[in-house]
Amino acid sequence: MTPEMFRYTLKRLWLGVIIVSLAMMMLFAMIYLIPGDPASVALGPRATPAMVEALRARMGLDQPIWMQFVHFYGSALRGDLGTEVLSGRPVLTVVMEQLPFTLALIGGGISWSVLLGIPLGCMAAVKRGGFVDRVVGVLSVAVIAVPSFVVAIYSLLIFAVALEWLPAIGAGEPGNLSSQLEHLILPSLAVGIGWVGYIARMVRASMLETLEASHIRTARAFGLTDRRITYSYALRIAILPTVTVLGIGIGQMLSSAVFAEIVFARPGIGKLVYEAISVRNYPIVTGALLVTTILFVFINVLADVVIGVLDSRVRSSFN
Amino acid sequence: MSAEPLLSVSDVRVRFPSGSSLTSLAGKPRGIEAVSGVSFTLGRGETFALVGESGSGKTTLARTLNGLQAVATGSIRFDGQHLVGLSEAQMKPVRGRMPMMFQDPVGSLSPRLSVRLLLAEPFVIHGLSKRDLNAEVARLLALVGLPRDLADRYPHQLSGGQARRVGVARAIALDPVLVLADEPTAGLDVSVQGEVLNLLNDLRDRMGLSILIITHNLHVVRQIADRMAVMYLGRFVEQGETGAMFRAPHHPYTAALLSANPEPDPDKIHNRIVLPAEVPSLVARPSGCEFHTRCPCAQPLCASDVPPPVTIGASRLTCHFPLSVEAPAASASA
Amino acid sequence: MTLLSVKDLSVAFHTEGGRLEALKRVNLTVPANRIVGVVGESGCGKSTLINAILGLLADSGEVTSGEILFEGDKDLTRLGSDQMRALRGQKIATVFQDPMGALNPVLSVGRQMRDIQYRSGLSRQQKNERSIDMLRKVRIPDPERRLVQFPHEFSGGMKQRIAIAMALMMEPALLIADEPTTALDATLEVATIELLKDLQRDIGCSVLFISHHLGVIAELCNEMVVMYAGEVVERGTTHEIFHNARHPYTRKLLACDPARLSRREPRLPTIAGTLPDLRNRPQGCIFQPRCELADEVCRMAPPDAAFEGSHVARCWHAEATMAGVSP
Amino acid sequence: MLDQALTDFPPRRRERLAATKNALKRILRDPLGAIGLTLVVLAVVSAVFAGVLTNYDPNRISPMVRFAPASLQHLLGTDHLGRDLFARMLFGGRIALSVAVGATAGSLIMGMVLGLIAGYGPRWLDNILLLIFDGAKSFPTVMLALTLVTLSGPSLLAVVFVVVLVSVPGYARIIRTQTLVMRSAEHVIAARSMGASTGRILRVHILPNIVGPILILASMDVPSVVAIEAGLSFLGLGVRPPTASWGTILNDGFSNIRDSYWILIAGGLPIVLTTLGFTFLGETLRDVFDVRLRERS
Repeated sequence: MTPEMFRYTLKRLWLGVIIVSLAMMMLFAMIYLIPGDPASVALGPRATPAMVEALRARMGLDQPIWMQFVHFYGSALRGDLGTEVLSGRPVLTVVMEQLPFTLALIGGGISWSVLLGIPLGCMAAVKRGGFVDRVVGVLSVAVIAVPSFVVAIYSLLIFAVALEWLPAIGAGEPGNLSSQLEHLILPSLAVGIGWVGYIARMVRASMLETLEASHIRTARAFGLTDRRITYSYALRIAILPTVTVLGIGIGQMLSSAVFAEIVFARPGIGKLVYEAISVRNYPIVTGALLVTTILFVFINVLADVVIGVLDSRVRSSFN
Repeated sequence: MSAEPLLSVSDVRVRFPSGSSLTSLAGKPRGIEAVSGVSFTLGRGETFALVGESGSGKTTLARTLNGLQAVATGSIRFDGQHLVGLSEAQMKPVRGRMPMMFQDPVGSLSPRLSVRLLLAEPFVIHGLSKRDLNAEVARLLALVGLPRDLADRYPHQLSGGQARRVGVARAIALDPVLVLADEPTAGLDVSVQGEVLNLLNDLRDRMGLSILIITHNLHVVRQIADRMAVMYLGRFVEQGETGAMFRAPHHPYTAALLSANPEPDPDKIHNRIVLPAEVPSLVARPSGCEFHTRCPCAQPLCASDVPPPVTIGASRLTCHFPLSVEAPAASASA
Repeated sequence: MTLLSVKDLSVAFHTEGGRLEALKRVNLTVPANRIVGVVGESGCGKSTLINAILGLLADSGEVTSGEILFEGDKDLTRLGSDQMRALRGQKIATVFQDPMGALNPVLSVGRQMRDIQYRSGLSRQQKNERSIDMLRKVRIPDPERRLVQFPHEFSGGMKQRIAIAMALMMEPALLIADEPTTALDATLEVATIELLKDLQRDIGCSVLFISHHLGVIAELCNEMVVMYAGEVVERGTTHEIFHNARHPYTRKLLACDPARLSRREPRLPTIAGTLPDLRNRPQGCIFQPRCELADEVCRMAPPDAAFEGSHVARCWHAEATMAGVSP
Repeated sequence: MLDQALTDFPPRRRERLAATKNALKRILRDPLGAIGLTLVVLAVVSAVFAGVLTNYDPNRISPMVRFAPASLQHLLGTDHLGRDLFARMLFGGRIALSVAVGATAGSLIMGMVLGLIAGYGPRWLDNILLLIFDGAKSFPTVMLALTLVTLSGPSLLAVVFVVVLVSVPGYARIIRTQTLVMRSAEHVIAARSMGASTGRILRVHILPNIVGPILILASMDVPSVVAIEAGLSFLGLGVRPPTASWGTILNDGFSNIRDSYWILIAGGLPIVLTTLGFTFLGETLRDVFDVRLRERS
């Protein structure tokens, strides 16, 4: 790693830390501002005022706001996101148990979108106006438009319930990889299919733009082969926006994953939170939000670092 | 020409902040000096040209005069009024009398406004919309020699020359006394360039305008400017009367610029002063005479001491070893 | 010996507004070891001419007639894309106008210089050495270190010199330079011209130099071609054209250049009228709507009138202009 | 002052009309545009005239006709409570579209104000706003929505609030970038040099040049708002039952997935058609109006 790259990475990480703190501040402000008291939410409508008061004191809600914030921030920094109301287990442990399932689901979604999206986009751009281009053009718009949970429900209906090709619920037997993969196909497709379209379009558009650039004309004028021009001169630039967008995409796939987990009854953060909501297990909900937010921010940092490796202009223009 | 010059600029400096926002928050006003101690005067009805390589601070200086760029130190006096430190509101009437013309003929016109609205804009901005704007627009179009039906076109429907004329018309809408013309012929073909320059000359003769023109085309300077200044790294290295400077440049940089001007005559024998290396960065200005890194006549003294101002004839310059009248570069001028 | 000869070349584009004749019956020759300038105002077809020679016309463009003979026997308009590609970079190299965009921004300069030597069969090490030699030739200081840097780390003038180094690396027979100095400051412009002159002498290639700057053409070129609205209106040696222009457009163009005025003039000369619409060319002589000498005969297509040497002007009144007022 | 200028030069109405007609023609020429426009019109009309198009009360329970398949009586069949699904679908469209329009318009206006401030205001304010945008955008949308709805209790207002919260930073950032580009564009500097006030510069010289693309972008965001509303309602966190929403219909269908697939169709089909319609239309609008794309052809 060059010193320049190191400095850039460090700066980008630092910015990530600032953003996470800011997000925590906002989260805290929202909790505080929203009408509805966490303690009474947690206890439900039939709680007596005395019970609410007791829980408020236990959660520290009777302290002044700045104290609450310092407490909230300080314990989050120590990895203490509170304890689950029912079982008394630490929230972080509970969330972390579920995280791998969600990550696997998102990983599946990314694999679909990258493995299908990039080649399709390239093919469409290179043979502009051809058959592939037109089919990819319409299909990609269509899959972007339809919400992922609708895709999830319908794919469950068609492939699992009606045709019975693939399992409907669960994450597969523990330790049995092929069973787990089988269970992953439908949910990850539901999570990733919109992104297949999105990435295909994006690669196509930025590829077309890059192919018009004057340095590509220079490369042509030097007699480089079309293959080399397309794949090592143009795609290298055209891929850059895709990397950034994938970073953001992971955040949106996280949203889709929540639905996919609920629809396919898969373990994971989404299902955890959904179940927590129904029993008003409020620390789990905020804890999961915090963990996923941090995850999302640092994935974006990672995406930016990757961009920095691929494109030296970004490194030197940062700041 | 009245006793007091129309515009007098004295020791003006303009700084751009640089570095990250964090360091500027830390209270360290680092920055680069884009215009560095410039002084000159401009008389009524006079045309003054600024020349220099890109990045020498010409455009920044013009924008500063117009109040688009804050002055760090120095004073600007225009038509008996001090301009430094004026608020936007106080500056507004001044801007009506000292309009600017911009480099990009089409790009300097707001893309969603028709020519009619573009030409009416100066009146609307200056609270004169009670006038018969249609008549004003027609008058301006006639003044710059454009057909009336052009009023309903949009900038992207104009040719470069037409857009430039609209720019000129906008500049002279409020009967100004001084026009700041930043590269008014950039990007225009030579045949159109002549039209625009003739138009500016006409207006000067008819309306008694003063013109400050920025250009890198020295032949244009020779044709229309009365006096000129050569800028290098934000400073005036030499200023004087145009004819005299072309005949006998005294600063080696002026001489080099004049000689670096290919002439359309294949039989011409060039006595060229080729400048080595590239223009130094404003962040790391050279010591002493800032031109010494590229100067063909540099001596040890030039690297250590800042040259004092010198006056030779009508020219003022900053150089330790000014060229004599019989400089080799003199042959480069026609 | 003639290296390149363009004969009666016409190129048309299909646009929304109809067929646009961008080049019409263009004739020009580039002799071996000579520098030929192409001069003209915007819209005169200079870029189309280059793209036609390089076989890089846009999809909507088409050569409708004529031929482009290279090295005597190869007609570039008829070569297949593979044969054409074999020539590009090897026999015909190009330097484009925009130094900022000419190099790939995400690849190091060294990588790009190695890539264009892919047909040489040299080792990576040898390719790098050649690149360093070329960079030194175009006066890039410290070329060994510079090789691993990226384009954005160079100034505009340096980038243009790198582009020239790349173009000349394979010692092409023909260098096409498309306004390579237009985006540069005057001091850099003359330095680049001097450099081009030196390198041309060293390598012994021919150069087709496109510019709208008459001074640069006068200084650099042995022969020149004047284009107007897609036609070559006049061609000959630089000397003949600057001193003895036959075509009214050429004479007007020369007169317009303020550099040609020895005195300060109250009014600068201009050319009245505007460029014709190339979708709807005027009948006969292309310059006739703007020409003061135009008469009935100009409504018919003018001949290419030949004069001493290689001097040709496409005008009915070329003889008369000669007798007329001097520029 | 602009208004004054405009009254002095009334824009020729006939020309505007002709331009609109021309644009419409160009949208319809593209098959995708024609499909998109048809679907959008269909969605809007069916939501507005829901009461006219069906005689059924969407919430009336008829235990006698539970799980009835599609028939002339019940165009889309009935659900587990015997409610007419066609009626529920039509009334669900009202919820979906009003949330979509309301939330999008709200986010657009807020995003525009914040973006203009960030782009044209002082640099320190820009830096602070940028950090806030980044902070707000760093929450995964659905997780944030779940948290907020948990705290405030399920309601339509909460859904709108979530949508505004997650989409404002996006709009604001785009407007900021465009404003920054415009700010240093020569025509804006020219306007400043003439003495134009900041308000006039923003109104006359900047906003008109960025508002078009942003509106198109917003029309392409309508599908995701529809998705958020339907999604939260599906989870029982948006519209409270028994109110009909496409999401609650889907939920009813999902609970009875092995008994009757038609409930899923009544809930899913309108979502698919509406989102496709808006996306196709937005795409075509962009192709028709994006000056950059047009210049290239």
